[in-house]
Amino acid sequence: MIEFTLWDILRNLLLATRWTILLSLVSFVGGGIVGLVVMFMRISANKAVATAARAYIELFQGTPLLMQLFLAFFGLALLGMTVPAWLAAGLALILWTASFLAEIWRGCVEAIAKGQWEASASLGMGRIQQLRYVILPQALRIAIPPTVGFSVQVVKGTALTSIIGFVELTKAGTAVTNATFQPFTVYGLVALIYFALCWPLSRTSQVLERKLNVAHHNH
Amino acid sequence: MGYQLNFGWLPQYLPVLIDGIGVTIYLMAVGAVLGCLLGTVCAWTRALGPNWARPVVVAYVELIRNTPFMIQLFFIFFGLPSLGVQMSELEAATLAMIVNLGAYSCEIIRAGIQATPRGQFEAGASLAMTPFETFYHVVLIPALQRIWPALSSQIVIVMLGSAVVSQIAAQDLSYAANFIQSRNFRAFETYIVSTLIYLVLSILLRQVLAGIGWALFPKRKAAR
Amino acid sequence: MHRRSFITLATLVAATIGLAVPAQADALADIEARGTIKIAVPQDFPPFGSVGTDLQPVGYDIDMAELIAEKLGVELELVPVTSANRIPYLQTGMVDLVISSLGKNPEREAVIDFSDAYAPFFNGVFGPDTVTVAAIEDLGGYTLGVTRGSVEDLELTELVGDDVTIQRYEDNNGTISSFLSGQVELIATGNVVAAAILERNPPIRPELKFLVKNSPCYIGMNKDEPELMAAVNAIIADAKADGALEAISMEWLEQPLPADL
Amino acid sequence: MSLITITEVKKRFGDNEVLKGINLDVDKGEVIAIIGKSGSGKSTLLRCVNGLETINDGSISVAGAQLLPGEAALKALRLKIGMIFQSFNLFPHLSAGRNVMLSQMVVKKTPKPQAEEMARRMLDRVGLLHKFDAYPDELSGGQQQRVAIARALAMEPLGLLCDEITSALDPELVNEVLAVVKELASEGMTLLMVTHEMRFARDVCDRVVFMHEGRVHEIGAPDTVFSNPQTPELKQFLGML
Repeated sequence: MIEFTLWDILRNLLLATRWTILLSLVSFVGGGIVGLVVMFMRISANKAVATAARAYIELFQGTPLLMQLFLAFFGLALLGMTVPAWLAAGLALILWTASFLAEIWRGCVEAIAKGQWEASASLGMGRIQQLRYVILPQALRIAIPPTVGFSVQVVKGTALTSIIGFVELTKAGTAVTNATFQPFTVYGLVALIYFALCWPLSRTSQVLERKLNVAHHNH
Repeated sequence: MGYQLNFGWLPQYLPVLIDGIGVTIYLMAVGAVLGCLLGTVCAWTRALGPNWARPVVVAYVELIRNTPFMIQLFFIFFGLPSLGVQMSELEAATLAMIVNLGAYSCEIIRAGIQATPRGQFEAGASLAMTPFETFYHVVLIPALQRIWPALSSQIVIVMLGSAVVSQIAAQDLSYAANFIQSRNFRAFETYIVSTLIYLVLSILLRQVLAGIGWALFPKRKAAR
Repeated sequence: MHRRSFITLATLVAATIGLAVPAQADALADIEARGTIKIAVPQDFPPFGSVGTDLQPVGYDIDMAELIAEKLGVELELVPVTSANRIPYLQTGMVDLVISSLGKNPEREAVIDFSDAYAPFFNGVFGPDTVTVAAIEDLGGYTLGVTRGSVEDLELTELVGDDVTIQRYEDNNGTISSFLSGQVELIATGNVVAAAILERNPPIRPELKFLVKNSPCYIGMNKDEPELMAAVNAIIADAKADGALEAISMEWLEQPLPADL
Repeated sequence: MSLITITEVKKRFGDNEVLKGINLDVDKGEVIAIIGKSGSGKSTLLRCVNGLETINDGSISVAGAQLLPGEAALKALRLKIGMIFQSFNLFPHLSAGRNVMLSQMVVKKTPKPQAEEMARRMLDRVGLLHKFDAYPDELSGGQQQRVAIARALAMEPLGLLCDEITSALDPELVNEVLAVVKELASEGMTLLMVTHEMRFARDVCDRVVFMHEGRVHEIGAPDTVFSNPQTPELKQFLGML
């Protein structure tokens, strides 16, 4: 019968980690793009557009990611699209990520003092120009630490995709557990790999935040 | 053959859903109360506690915050028995919720403590209060008030994250959904219904937390 | 916040009510046109399907899937599924066939069609030496692990009394892990599955306590696909006749096929 | 008999020696003002007496309680002497009355009715009994500082340390606070105060201490110190040069 050495276990987990990383990147980049659109809609002067964005955010932040994954998985297929697990996983994670990033970024835009809007308006800039030349460059700086911080949530969120059958780190962990009967070792290793992925991101976010705070106080 | 949405199964399985909702609310309530308590103790330890205990808390917080909830759950439920630590699925789920929220709330509450003006600590000291008395009577409530919105969001996030406990057969709302869809073969409709229930729960939870904040902190302004 | 939430709810409800979708017409023609057949297989259910050291699925069901693809002359795409989601996979068209040690029962027959049987399967209740039960009636007070939506689950849920706790896991990984880590005292699963676990020298040994049901495995497909059904049944019949199925059985179950299959 | 004894106290922040050997005895009932430029070490000295800063050398004792590290010693010291801060430091989540009651109940384990009675008496003493249920953010700066004084008095200290208690106040609110302090002085409370109110120091104090670069540069009766300064530093500080 098949025997797993510790190296076999680790090798399989590391191979599966590739998919965790890939899915995280896709979700984060895709979520960033969608999130940017949602954020602009959310701060739009048009009430209907802003309300739609708010409903979107409320929906995706107010329901479990797991349910969103199930719905994307089974729902898309009902719409006549045959989706492989990775596509449903990617789509659900993108939409979920977007809802959080949109709110984080809106907070950053709104943290820019009102005086900046008024000053740029008094110079005759339109709303888009105000955003483009005055508000966003400032908001971008304060947005980086929380954005990097949220990337940790995205990496961890990919673990749930194992439930709809996408073979990434967690799924590999359960499969290997079942083949080796060593849950303590396997889940311990899985946790360590996630930690190795997430901790540098957490640290970076904390360090950036501290730098930003120091820079802020020196003004 | 066209696929028609069908909610005819709903009355038959309503009791199952209600049981699931009960367990989800139980997990959320116990997790939130004990999790915040653990978080407060850890925050105190990190900000003001004995030197030897601080690295322990840091390690705990970092480990939990940088690994997925599901892995923590699997580790507790499937992994710990090999060390002789055995618990039921509901106990394991509750423990995982507490440990998880404990780590997040520790960081949030610590931020609230650190934002406390130094004068508050000194005023407590000059009135002959011990550091712990000062923390408990003077620092804690305004600190909680400062971070209540952030803490509330985190509690909602952890509640929604609890959907994963069905993976160890804890019989919460997501377990009910999975159970029903394995019987009625109406996966999409079942998940739509349960997702909507979660949405309602999270909205209600936020209202409840806002109410608790209102009752706990009658005065709106905290020292900054 | 109330207003906002209400709008969200209303939008979602409106979106779901307006939904009604057509499924594909002739599955066999689609498969041939595509040149690929997508087959759902287990990867947590030895010896029908489990992973090797390279995490690729292997087992009885996988060999069966290969046989069918080969006979149909199309490429094979294996889709690993769990017991709980294999029927939704089929219903939503994500796979063409389910070859996942699928047992037949009236509930399932209401939503999908079954081919002829392709593998024997006896499910039963298993547990370590320390537990003495010999029949359904002895289960009182014990905690029993099953995989949600499996034949064992549906069967035992009907049969046992209220004093038996049934824990339902999402997939066989969960069921087996819960047994091996001592979280449940007994599990209900296939006899060959228990045998495969025993072979790997587990910490807690699943010995047979009693058999619950003779429930051979069938290939599942969507309803009203007569062409596909005919093609699959022909392949199974041929495989029984020419010894191909016997060979698969000898390799994975280490016993010949029963005569009545 | 001296209530506060400060002997050869030295205090360093890193390489910066802020107090370079301070000697000062404060008698019971005495009112002393400490004046000097910012950075001369006067606030630090006050904070040392209350144990808010550790000292590097020398000793401080208040009515027999020595300044020593450790919670018990600090508590004993602080029970004998109260402190009032520049920034009031009222507890924002508690009403004025509760602010005054808290430490009595926590530290002295005074039962609630007695603590409340004491709080009412002390608030009455500073003229704020009608603000018993008001929260700090509903009070003016001068009122907040008077509550802070009541809060310190409720612990029945032998003396009070006042650290620039009027510096954060709008000019029109300074007098209401000084009036309370003056009242305390006339009742025989021992006061050691850092202040910029020269007029007040001259009128109320028994002695004035001029600190310069971490040392007691001149000390004496107010008339002497203000009318007849001996050193060029004090003269410069008083604007006489």
